[in-house]
Amino acid sequence: MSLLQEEREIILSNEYVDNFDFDEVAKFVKGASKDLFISHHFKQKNKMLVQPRGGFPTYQKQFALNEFFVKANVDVLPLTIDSNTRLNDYATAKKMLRLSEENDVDMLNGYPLVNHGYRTTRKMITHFNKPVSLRHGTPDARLLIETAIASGIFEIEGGPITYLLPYSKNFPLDKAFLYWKYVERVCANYSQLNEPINRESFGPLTATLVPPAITIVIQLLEMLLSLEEGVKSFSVSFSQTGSMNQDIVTGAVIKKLAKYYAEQINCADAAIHLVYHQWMGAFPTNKDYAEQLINMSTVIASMVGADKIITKTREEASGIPTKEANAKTVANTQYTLGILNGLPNIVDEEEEEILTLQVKAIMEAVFNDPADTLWRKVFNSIKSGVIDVPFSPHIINHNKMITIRDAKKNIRIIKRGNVPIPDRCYAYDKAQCDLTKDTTSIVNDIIHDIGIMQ
Amino acid sequence: MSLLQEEREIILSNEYVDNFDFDEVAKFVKGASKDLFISHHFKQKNKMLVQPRGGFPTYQKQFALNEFFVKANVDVLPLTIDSNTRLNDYATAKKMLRLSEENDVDMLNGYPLVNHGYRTTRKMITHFNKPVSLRHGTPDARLLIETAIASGIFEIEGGPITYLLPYSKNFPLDKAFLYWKYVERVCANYSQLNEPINRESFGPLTATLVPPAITIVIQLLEMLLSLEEGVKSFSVSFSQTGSMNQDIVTGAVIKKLAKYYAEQINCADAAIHLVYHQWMGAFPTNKDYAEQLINMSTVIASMVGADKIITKTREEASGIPTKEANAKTVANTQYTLGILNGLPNIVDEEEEEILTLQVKAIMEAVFNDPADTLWRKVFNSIKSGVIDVPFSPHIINHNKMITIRDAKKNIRIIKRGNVPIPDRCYAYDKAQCDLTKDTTSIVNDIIHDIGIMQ
Amino acid sequence: MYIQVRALKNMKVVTGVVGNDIHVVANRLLELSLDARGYEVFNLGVNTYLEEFFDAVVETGADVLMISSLNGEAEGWSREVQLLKAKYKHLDNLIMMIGGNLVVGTGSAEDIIPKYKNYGFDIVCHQVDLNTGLDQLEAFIEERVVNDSDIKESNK
Amino acid sequence: MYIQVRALKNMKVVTGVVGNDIHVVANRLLELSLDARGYEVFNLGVNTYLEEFFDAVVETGADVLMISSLNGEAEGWSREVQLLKAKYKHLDNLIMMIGGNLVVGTGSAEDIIPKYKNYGFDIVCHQVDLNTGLDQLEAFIEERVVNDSDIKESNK
Ligand code: B12
Ligand code: B12
Repeated sequence: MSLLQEEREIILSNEYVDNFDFDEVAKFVKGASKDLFISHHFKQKNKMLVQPRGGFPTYQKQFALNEFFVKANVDVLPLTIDSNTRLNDYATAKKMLRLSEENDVDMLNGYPLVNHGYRTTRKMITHFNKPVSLRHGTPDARLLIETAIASGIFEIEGGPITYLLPYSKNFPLDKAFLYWKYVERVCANYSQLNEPINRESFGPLTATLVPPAITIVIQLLEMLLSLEEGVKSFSVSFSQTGSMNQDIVTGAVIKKLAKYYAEQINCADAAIHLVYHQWMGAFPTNKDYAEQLINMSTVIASMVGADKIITKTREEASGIPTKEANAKTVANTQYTLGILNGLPNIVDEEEEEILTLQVKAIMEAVFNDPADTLWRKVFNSIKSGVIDVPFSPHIINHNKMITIRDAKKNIRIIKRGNVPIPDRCYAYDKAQCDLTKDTTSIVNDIIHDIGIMQ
Repeated sequence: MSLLQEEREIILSNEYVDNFDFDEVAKFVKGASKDLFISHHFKQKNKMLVQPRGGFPTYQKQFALNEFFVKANVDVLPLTIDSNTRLNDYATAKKMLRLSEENDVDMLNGYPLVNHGYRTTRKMITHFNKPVSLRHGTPDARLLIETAIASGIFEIEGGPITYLLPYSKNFPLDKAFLYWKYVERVCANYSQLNEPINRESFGPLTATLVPPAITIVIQLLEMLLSLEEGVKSFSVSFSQTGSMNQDIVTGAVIKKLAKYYAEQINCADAAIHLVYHQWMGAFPTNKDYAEQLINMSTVIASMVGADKIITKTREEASGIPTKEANAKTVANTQYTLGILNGLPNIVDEEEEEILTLQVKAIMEAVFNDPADTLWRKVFNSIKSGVIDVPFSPHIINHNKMITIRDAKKNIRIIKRGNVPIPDRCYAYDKAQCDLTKDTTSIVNDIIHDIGIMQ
Repeated sequence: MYIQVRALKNMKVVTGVVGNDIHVVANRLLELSLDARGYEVFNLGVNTYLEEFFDAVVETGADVLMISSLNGEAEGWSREVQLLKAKYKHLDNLIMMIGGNLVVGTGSAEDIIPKYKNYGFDIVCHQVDLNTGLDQLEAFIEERVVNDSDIKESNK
Repeated sequence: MYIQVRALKNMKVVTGVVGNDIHVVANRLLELSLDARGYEVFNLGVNTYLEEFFDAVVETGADVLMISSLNGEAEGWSREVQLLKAKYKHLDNLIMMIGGNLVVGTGSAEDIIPKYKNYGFDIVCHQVDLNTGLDQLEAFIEERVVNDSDIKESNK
């Protein structure tokens, strides 16, 4: 028995998991409908796939949500996991699930997949026969991902960097790398049985003034860490920056460089997709305005040429959206994609060049780290501030980089910290901004820049 | 007394007009607040002006509508005229106005400006102190425009072609040219007293598969006819075509050529503005979808670089919009303009060249008509089909040009009729389309092409 | 009795938009579609009054009168159809068809179709796509031919 | 009695986001803003529990404790403030400030401010912009200095 298989058996012999039948699961994946694989839809697609967000504790409620989404013509169903499960606290999840079922009130903010188990969940997934995307936020997602794939969920979001730096204050990053390594390998192995399992990175990060260079570097690194383990279908992603042009440039550069770096490690055979998140930052409280913002995000996603879009709702600024609001966004987004035609071909060579230079310089610095494996190089680079995510709450993050918007609302780096932004690019970025102001005015500008959509 | 002044006195000695005090009106215009002049706002503006549509019969209701618009942060107020007034039937308008006032039910589909008179209407206009745009559809608008300007309405929409070919079956076109000549001269004369009166052409025409070349030619000709008479501020306009790229190209070409042709007649000193109409064709009946379409129109207007946008409402497919729906569009459009940043610079040289060649060829054919004045040349060109507006109901229009959408939803000319589209351009347009289909399929395509937003 | 039915391909159709309606788009498509299907079309365009329609039918010897209405005016005009038609002779075989948006606001086909059949229309297409409507016309004509042959047979 | 009040420019501030809240954006802006205004800042970041706040105040000898909360958790924690503070000595002159979104869902400042003052906060900023909040702090400090001089005067 391989080392991995040994590890799998240990992980799956969990008191909250009922007997995991490896052979049956393998047979299931082998024979599963192609329609369940988002990787299959990406291959066939002639339109951008639309995916909302959402998860409820009970089977019934989750089923009802899915029915609602299907009626609204969804392309990809979400399955958002509750926060106890994210912290591997299956005991609490179990208790809260029982309370939710008994009292018809939601005691969890998502679907406790491990407690429901794969045998039950698979019924729902195969019933709808639509690809499902797993949204969690779990540093140690090993058990969760095994259960997900056994259930027929063939897209797994997250990654050791993107699920840690925005979501956690002090979960050990090195551990996260190892746990995700396991996830990648499991995904890679199952990918050999049928269409590939798709892995997706979480590009929005903190959704707050993250400069495209940082987003792209992290997307590329999580992609490489995944392809290294044998994953054959991967989605890089980012969220609306606030400048249409910066979005388009970011999309162009990330597509080009994903291909380039995949080739560098001899993984040109992997399919790389682009996912765009509707505005992830501070939303307007006016719900009509929120809808304008959402529609505009869809238009920009089309101009970026995304393969999939992940939607928000008009209720973002107030609370967890109702299924009605959620389905409404899906229907509206589909309509918009249908009527938006004659997209112009937009190339901004100068911006693309600057961004490419920034990304390549940081990537080079990461690769030059003396550590023996890629994940250790990445780990060291985060520790040393070569990678620095603005507004990350994690203690390992440097927080020395400062960004601001220029007059056109492009995010620009005005303090690079330890990030090896080449001098020319740094000068370019700073030249776009008015830095003659005093610090208080600049802080006011930053506050304003964060709230541009409000 | 000049000939024009004699004509003015005859026109204004109408039994439905109470004594018109020329001197007082001139003094009023001379001293009027700059804020009432849209030409002044265009000069000062750093944002796209937002203007809705709307008109109610009674003073009270029109006042209430305006209050609503102002609350929604409108830039330009509309004043839409009822259809009796449009047909110079002031007797019926008077009766219906009285009925509307007595019974609190709207018996007219707009504001009967002539019956209200300028003394009353001016109170409303000066009260709100916002620029007002007159929307009518009147072939003989001489009395209407005198009354409008005396009321403080300093933007006049329409023109001899754009208010005839889409709106009428058999009103004599030559008469319309002469009536509009009067309007231009009155506008030109008043323009000398204060900021210029702005004239605006109605670019949407039939809003149905009108190819940009035809739209632009008609815009340019109405502009020239207006500038010839001394107008110093003019807005060319067009409505969303259905292809983002075609809109952008149309905007670029119309701006360039308006400047060019104005210079040709030594009117480079006139200010030329660009107005964009949100989608004017068949609307979706689903009101949520209608809102998506409206938002998308706003985004495209920004990419086109319009100086003003004229809005639709979510109720377009059902009936005359409530003031709530109307105000909602205004607020949403303003919000969208505020958050839409980082517009890319888009140039499609090939499409611009083709379109420019088409327009110049038609313009040349018009100028080459042997008639002595421009309006007669234009008149003859319409009669002979050199200018041919798809889907015009007017008997003078040739209806020999056939257009269709290509795969990117650009409107293409597949039968040119008598319109002198240069061979190269004609071949280009046809090459974009699949013309191997049989006629029934092509008709089906056209039906589909008209309904693309539904 | 032998009733003459022209071959579909040579049938004459008078069409137009009734009343003060200038929405011409559907009318143009109708003409294109009828042309393509081989009918001989006399299109009176928008803004056409009932008398004009019947006059044109008589003048051209049309087989089909196909009225269009978009802005809800149709019902007002249609009430007068029977009365007016009765004034003209030899219109018994005229196929009468109406289509478009046949009410002000919204209404259901179940209510609308019988009403318009009572007004004297053979085929009523409320918010029905053009080509679907023309398919209905062809089906109607073929059925008539069959019925007519039946009549011919039984008269032998 | 002479109460020492550090010059504004040298004041020490302990700040952070209370509870399990990881929304760090406002917290970062706060640090930048405090820095810019010349305070000496000890930022405990997100995910900070009450004890950690008070421990830090004692360790650093801070003049101001500035708590932030975004996800509605604040009220739960604030009920324990008085009790906990009482356990520490020499915190009588500590200026206690809280800001952010101080309720789950929506609520009005009129209801919220008195409540939080009862919990022991001197300055309460519900959905108040950062810089407006810091202006309030400065006004509060200056007022205190004046009051203190008054006390000094009257003690002469
Ligand atoms: C384009 C348009 C215009 C253009 C018309 C250009 C022209 N000359 O045709 C312009 C801008 C000039 C215009 C002017 C006006 N319009 Co207009 N216009 C429209 C709009 C946006 C689309 C209409 C259209 O072309 N649809 C596309 C065609 C292909 O579809 P269709 O007409 O519905 O026909 C389909 C079917 O009904 C069927 N069909 C039709 N006839 C027949 C016949 C047979 C036999 C069969 C089988 C089938 C069939 O086939 C077609 C394809 O499937 C509609 C709103 C909307 N629907 O979104 C308003 C609308 C129709 N207009 C309206 C009004 C009020 C006006 C004006 C009076 C005022 C104004 N807004 O300025 C003027 C003057 C009109 C007049 N005197 O009649 C109202 C009508 C309200 C009502 N139902 O009572 C509408 C609904 C807009 C609104 N909400 O106010 N309009
Ligand atoms: C960006 C964001 C995220 C980012 C956060 C990145 C990060 N680490 O900071 C990411 C994507 C990671 C995220 C994650 C989550 N989020 Co979140 N997030 C948001 C979002 C969109 C914007 C928040 C923001 O940054 N605003 C900008 C800052 C500058 O404004 P502010 O925080 O409101 O602060 C202002 C004032 O309050 C004041 N202020 C604040 N503190 C103080 C202190 C003092 C002394 C003073 C004077 C003033 C002051 O100054 C600021 C500027 O004026 C909001 C929704 C929205 N508002 O649109 C949801 C939102 C806050 N998130 C929410 C949730 C539920 C979560 C998650 C639990 C689940 C999920 N969606 O994945 C997770 C985990 C969060 C956790 N454990 O706490 C909910 C909270 C519901 C509630 N109120 O109870 C919201 C409302 C979204 C929603 N509708 O579901 N989120």
